Amino acid sequence: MTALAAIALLTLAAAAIALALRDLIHSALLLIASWVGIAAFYLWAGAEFVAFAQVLIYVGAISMVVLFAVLLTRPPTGPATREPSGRAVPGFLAGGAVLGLLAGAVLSSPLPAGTGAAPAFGVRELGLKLLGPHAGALLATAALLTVALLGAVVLAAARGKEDAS
Amino acid sequence: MSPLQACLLFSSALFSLGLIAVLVRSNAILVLLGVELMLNAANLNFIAFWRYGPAPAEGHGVVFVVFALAVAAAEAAVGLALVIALHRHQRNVRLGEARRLRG
Amino acid sequence: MNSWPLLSLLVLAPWSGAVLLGLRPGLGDRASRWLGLAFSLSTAALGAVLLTDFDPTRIGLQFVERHAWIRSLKVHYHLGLDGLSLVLVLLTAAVAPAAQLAGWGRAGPTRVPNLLLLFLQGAALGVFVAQDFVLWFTCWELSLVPAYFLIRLWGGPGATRAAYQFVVYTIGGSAFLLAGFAALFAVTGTFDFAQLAQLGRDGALAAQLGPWGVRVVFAGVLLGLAVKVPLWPFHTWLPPAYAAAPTGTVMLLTGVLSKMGMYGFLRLLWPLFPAQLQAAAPALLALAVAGIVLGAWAALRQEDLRRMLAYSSINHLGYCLAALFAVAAAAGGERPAAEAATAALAGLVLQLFNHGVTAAALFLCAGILEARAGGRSGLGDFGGLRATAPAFAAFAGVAFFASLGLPGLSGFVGEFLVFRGLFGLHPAAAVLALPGLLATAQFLLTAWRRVFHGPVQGAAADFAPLTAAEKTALALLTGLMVLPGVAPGLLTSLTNPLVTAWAGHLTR
Amino acid sequence: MNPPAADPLAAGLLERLPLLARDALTGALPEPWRWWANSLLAILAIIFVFSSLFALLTLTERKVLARVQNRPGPNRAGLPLTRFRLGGLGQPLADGIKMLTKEDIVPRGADPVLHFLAPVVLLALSLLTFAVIPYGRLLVPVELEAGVLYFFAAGAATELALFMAGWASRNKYSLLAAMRALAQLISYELPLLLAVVPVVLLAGSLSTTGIVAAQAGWDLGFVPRWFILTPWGLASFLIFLTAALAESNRSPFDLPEAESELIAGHLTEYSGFKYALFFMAEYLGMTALAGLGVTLFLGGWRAPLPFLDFVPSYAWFGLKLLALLFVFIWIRATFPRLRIDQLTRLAWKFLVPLALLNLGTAALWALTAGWSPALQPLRWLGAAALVAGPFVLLGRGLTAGLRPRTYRFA
Amino acid sequence: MHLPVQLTWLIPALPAVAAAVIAAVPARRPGLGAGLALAALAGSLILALLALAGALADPAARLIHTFTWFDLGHGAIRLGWLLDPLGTLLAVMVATVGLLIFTFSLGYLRDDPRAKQFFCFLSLFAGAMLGLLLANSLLLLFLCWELVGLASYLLIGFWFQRPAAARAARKAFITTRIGDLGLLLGLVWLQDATGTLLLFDGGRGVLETEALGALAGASTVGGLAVSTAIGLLLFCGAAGKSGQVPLHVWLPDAMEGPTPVSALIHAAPMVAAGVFLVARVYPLLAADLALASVPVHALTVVATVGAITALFGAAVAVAQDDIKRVLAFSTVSQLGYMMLAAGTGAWTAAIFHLLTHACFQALLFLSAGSVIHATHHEQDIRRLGGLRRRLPVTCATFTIGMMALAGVPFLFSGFWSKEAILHAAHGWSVSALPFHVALAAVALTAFYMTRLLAEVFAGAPRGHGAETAHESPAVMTIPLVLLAAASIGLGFLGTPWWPWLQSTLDPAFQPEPGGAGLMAVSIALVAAGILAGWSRYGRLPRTSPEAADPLARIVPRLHRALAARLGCDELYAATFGRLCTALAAATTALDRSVWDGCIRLLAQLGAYTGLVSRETDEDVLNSGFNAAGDGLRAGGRAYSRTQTGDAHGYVWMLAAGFVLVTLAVLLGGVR
Repeated sequence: MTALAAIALLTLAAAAIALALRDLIHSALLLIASWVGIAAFYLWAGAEFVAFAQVLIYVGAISMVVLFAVLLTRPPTGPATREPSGRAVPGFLAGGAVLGLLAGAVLSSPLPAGTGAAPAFGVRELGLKLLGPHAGALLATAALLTVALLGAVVLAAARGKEDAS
Repeated sequence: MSPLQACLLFSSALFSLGLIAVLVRSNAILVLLGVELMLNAANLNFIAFWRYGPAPAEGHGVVFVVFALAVAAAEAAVGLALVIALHRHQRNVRLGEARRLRG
Repeated sequence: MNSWPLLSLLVLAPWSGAVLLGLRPGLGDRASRWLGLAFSLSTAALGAVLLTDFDPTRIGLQFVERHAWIRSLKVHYHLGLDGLSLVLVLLTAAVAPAAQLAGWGRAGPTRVPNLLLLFLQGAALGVFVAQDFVLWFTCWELSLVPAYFLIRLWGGPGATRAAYQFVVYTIGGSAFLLAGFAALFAVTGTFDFAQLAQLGRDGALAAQLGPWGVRVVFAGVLLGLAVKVPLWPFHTWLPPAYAAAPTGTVMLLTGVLSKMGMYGFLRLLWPLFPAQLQAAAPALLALAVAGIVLGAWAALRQEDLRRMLAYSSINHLGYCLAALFAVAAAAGGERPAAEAATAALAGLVLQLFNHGVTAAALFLCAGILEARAGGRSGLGDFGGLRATAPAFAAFAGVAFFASLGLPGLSGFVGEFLVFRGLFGLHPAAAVLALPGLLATAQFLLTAWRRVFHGPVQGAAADFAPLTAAEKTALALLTGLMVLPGVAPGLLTSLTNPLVTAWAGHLTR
Repeated sequence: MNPPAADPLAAGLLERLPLLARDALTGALPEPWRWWANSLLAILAIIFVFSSLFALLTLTERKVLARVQNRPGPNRAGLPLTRFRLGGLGQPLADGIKMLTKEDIVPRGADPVLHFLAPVVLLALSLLTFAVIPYGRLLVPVELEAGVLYFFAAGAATELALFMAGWASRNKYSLLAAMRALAQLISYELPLLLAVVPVVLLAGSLSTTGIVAAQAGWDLGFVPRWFILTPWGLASFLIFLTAALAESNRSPFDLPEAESELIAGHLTEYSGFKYALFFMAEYLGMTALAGLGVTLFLGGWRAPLPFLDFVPSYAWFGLKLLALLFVFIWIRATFPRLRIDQLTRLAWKFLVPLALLNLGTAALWALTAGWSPALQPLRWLGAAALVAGPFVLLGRGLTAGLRPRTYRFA
Repeated sequence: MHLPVQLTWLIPALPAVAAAVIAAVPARRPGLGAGLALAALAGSLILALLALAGALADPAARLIHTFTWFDLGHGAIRLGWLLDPLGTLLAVMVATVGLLIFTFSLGYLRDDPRAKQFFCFLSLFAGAMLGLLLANSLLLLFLCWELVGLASYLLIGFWFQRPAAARAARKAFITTRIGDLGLLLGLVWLQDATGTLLLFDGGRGVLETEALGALAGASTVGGLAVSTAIGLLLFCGAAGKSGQVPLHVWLPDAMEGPTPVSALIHAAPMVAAGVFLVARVYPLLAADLALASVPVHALTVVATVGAITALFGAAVAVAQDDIKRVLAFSTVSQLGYMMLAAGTGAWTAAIFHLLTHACFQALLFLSAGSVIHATHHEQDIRRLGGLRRRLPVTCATFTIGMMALAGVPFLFSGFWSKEAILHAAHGWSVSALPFHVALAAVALTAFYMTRLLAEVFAGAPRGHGAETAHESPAVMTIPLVLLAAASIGLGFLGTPWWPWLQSTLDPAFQPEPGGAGLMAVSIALVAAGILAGWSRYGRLPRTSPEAADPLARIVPRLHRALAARLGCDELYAATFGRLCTALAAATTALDRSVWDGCIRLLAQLGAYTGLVSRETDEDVLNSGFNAAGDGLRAGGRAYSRTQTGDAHGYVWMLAAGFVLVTLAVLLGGVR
């Protein structure tokens, strides 16, 4: 339980600071750190494959994309000047309301007391599951990924004259 | 406070942080990252329920998370491509100014 | 052999021919002619097969095919054949090829007309063998569609109006027919003729429909059929339609379609509403006799050969109607001469076949005349044709005298039996019908004299010799006029048991 | 270093020597603490062995390059403060001292946190990858079910460190170099993974020990069942080799730090100890990849011939590792540097499709495993053809446009 | 050697088949057709003779052979053949006379291209006639009866190019058809009453006592006995065919056909059919004699009609100028005689007269034919004359024929048969009128025959044809000579002293005593007639074609009336003709106005309802739908305003929505 608390604390802290920071790169990197925290949680929960997959996908790939995006969209002049957006208060209000609601729901609802034992669901079982009942979904996801890849390239690719930047 | 409840609290906190990020920040990339956070919170829930849920051997949670990861990756890629396209279009990525898709 | 669905084949062969012709727009004239003929001959072939397997002594339906068609409405694809249907099928088998051959001489497109003729033939066959009302009525209406187009597109002068009146008039009539049977279905829950006939015979129909209900339904069905035959007052569509229709079509119209009306009376009206028919029979008999007499007299007055022949058709069909109504009227009457009723009915069936062939032959001759006179078929347009075209005159002569009812030819036996029956059941009607016979002789011989006798004049001068197709068609029909005349046994043997049964159980 | 489950071969004394030593040191501690102590010992052992290997490696590389270029290579630095040159054996020590004593310059505009953090993260991640490689029958640091996946997960994070280095030095050129390095790394990560998948397919498990177990036994009495000795295995090994070179920015693919291009690429702003760390991390990465290559393709700690079993397993592993490293250096000595577009074209147009086809061949190989012995030669020939064919065709595709250059002297 | 009754059908079949073959054979050689026809008729003559021998062997026996034509109901329609003296005798007569006429027409039509067709029709006629004579069933009789009518139509209209011939043929057929309808009705009635149409069927036949009794017993409309009514209907057919008064109009016009046809049809066989029918069904006609209460007996009607026709025929013949018309009307009057004889009970005398009449009338017609042939188709006696020297043989045969017809006593057959008839008429109990009429007719016949003889052969030739006339070839004169011999010889068959013929025909025949006085009266009348005729036309022969007829000078108006055949044709045309056209006009008018009118009315109704429904559609339904459409569009626009384009706004709404929903679920306690 203490490990869980540590992981939770670290991840939440990283996420919270990331939101507060001005510098995009730093907030991005901190968010990547929070993703690593989540991977740690998965490890703690015993889902090794998912943890390594999370690291491989988020820290390996998505972080790169995010950082590239941040670089590509930096304004020509220095760091972005920040004008206070009027939305801070309602944002926090809504976030707080949702948090309170969820927490209330979690605490009040009778959740099933799980056995707590480490479930025997390793890579082999996952492999069988994926290629068994969920083979269709797997293929669909493969197709989705390819299409997303191509779509992203097309969207982001500079088209002719108007990509002035 | 069972471990499951702890995990759920952790994920709801993460979820609301993501939501706040989306609502507060004006930069499109951070909004996207906020969404990414909310997605991860959801995955977190799945693994929690898998771990402490009634039938861990089934592994539905894990399978779902695997697929969710893949989809999230695709979503992130397309989202950021959109942001780049948006940037090319309006020189900055302040979401507030991207109002062209009006009713 | 009877394991094969013969009746379905019978009906579908011409239709498949029509579809085949339809699918090949590029087909040349020669090919479509031969195809058309081949498919219409299919009926003759199948007819022969039916004839060999047909057992006249069995009264009920033979070669029965019954499959569920529309389950919700308890409608069955029910085909069956008895003596009467077989005779009419043979009639179609004879007239249809002749109708196809009639179109060979004519210029202009032949693919579509042949297609429509085949379609018409199929529909007619459908009517004769269908034993379920929905199937029967479909074929009944389907026969109108090709007829309309044939008249409308390839008809002579005034074709449009004639075709329009012909179709609307007939469809108007059959609308009542349909309404009637819809009511019947609503009450009895079945469309099958045999079951309806059973209900009709033991009065269940009248009970279920209520006294007025059954009369209204009877009137509706009667009107639908009367228009088709046609019964006298409803005949005004016939002369213009027959005058305007192209040769092949009018042969089928008069040869087969009018028989469908009569068949309707025998298959639908009489078995289903014996009591009502008997009640209305005297009035109907009067109409029938009027049809005979007035039909003949009107023919006397006609200048145009086709109109004259049209009225002669009405006259001849008048005999059939008179015979039927006489038998129906006498059903309960005090002179239940079963023998007379049998004679009348046998005469009726024979008359149907004979008139079909004779009328077809006559219209074929009219068509041949028209083809050589540039479309004109007035009696004044010809003269002395016997000199310039003796062969044609001979064929036409046989047709004219058969229609006249000369013994030795088919017309006489039918008429004699009808008169025999009519006199036995209703002497007054027979006597009243006599002038009709005389008038028939008059107008036919006048027409014959004006066209064939006298000095050679008008279009008779340069009369082209008969083409091979026309010769075969005429020979076929002439054969069918002489054969039944000399040996009526061929036909009566088929229907005699059936007719005796009808007469027997009716006038008991 | 928990020993594998009841290993059928009652290991020989030499085999169990390292474990005996470890138990000697930590035997007395109570359970929870003993596990921590054992882990700590394992980590220290790995760091000591491989950092010393790094030092040797720097030397051997310069020696081998020299010999290849027909020159002696560093032979001046020997034992410190003595005249014994020992053929340059002291060179690494000298370099090390140089690196440590040099001034560590941090550019003014740089982002101090990231600037410092970059090498640390890179080194940490490289070290992480060593946890999974089975050095001997009993010497497996961490027994993970998804060992190979862990290895690549850790490897993937190195790109992040590179980015940090590039970005933190606030220098246009280093950022550009970082970008190009990232492009190269990302392009070659795909073939690397795809090359490994057939092995996992045939071995039937993601854990490294499982893979080594799958390569047990000998064919025809003396030919070991290593994966490299199968047609698809050879193809996968070659792809793995190329991708590994690219991943560790070595030789033909060392564009990012190529002197003639962008000075030291993303390392221009680093000096002194941080530069040493980068340098060390690079070499460790190379060694880790080589170790994985040995495990996957060369039968890990298995002896090549049956009668050589008496030799301890970790010895075989060491020999194969050194052999592979020598191949790395040898390739660096011979192949010219590739341009960025040739590099990416090689990755995307040659390696990736080839790897995919190879995956197919491997699958077929797995399917036809059950054929009767009479058909085995046909199976081998078929697989060989399926491998050779694409190699030649795709290869011709690569060199399609190139014509021998004609130099015209002015 | 007798002909078995089963083979009877051969007699009529031979000529009929010959007719078919001739029609089928292509017209390569005209002679072939004629030869075939002659051979066939000769064959059937021989068979007829054999049959006659068989019948004569046992006159009382009814040799019948019946066969089923087709089965109807439980029974069947059966036809049959009958060999009895009456039928076979007449068959022989028809065959012989037919043969002679065939040979005559060989010469007569040698140069006519359509001779083949002529012989085809002739043999068809012969076949039908023979069939009619030998039929045992009235239905078969009627069949042949109609075919005979067809043959006569074809023969009369042989030269169909001439409109007069075509019209005459049609008239002949229609008039006989009217009679046939009566016959048909009679047949139908008979079948209905007795169930069969067979004459003799082993007791069940129509003419057998059992059926006759039933028929006589039943009475029908007007109190008439059923047998009388049927008898009269059958007599209608006979009257039509034999040209009795009301239906005689077609006979004179039938002269339009070639002369052999006139001979064949009007001299002997065809017209005789009517008399034969009366003779055949005599028992039926006589069935009602026994009944007292019956208003009229069939035979009375027959007799009166016969008498009237005889007188009428003779009177009109006197004033005719066409050689063939005179002979036609003489035939009509002779037929009247036969009917009169039958009517007065002596049907055997009628048959005897029929036989003799067949010979001399055929002779007269053929002689006339030879005259016409010789004078190149000149038929008007006013332009003939003086042919005595030019056509010696024809003149001789014509004179013999005239003598026989007039009834010159003793030598000529006409006298004996006419004597028998007068004798029967005299003995008739019902009324003496027929007897007196007969006597008058005898005188008149003698008068107009002498007139004809004188006009044609005496005096000088008055026309071009007459001048250039020359004797006909042998093939035509030989039959004339044969017929002349027959006209003389045949008389002796039935003389009062040796009535062989009558007794063979009717076994129950008893000769009437005391005919001598009657014979003297008739001889006197004949002599008077001849003398009167010779005095008017013989002594001072006509000088020029236009010269007025001596009789016209005496009784001009009567002569003109008689010349115009007492206006029968005009009367019929005026009455029936106009009635028919009027009726036809009425029906077509009825059709066009009444029935078409109803249809047009319905069509109008349809159009009107169409109009009404279009109007209601236009302003009631459509407007409603349009309003609904507008409402929807407004709602749509209102909703679209919520889409502000601000992404944050959307997320905020999402969050708010989520909160509300979860609160509702939690607080609502929905499980």
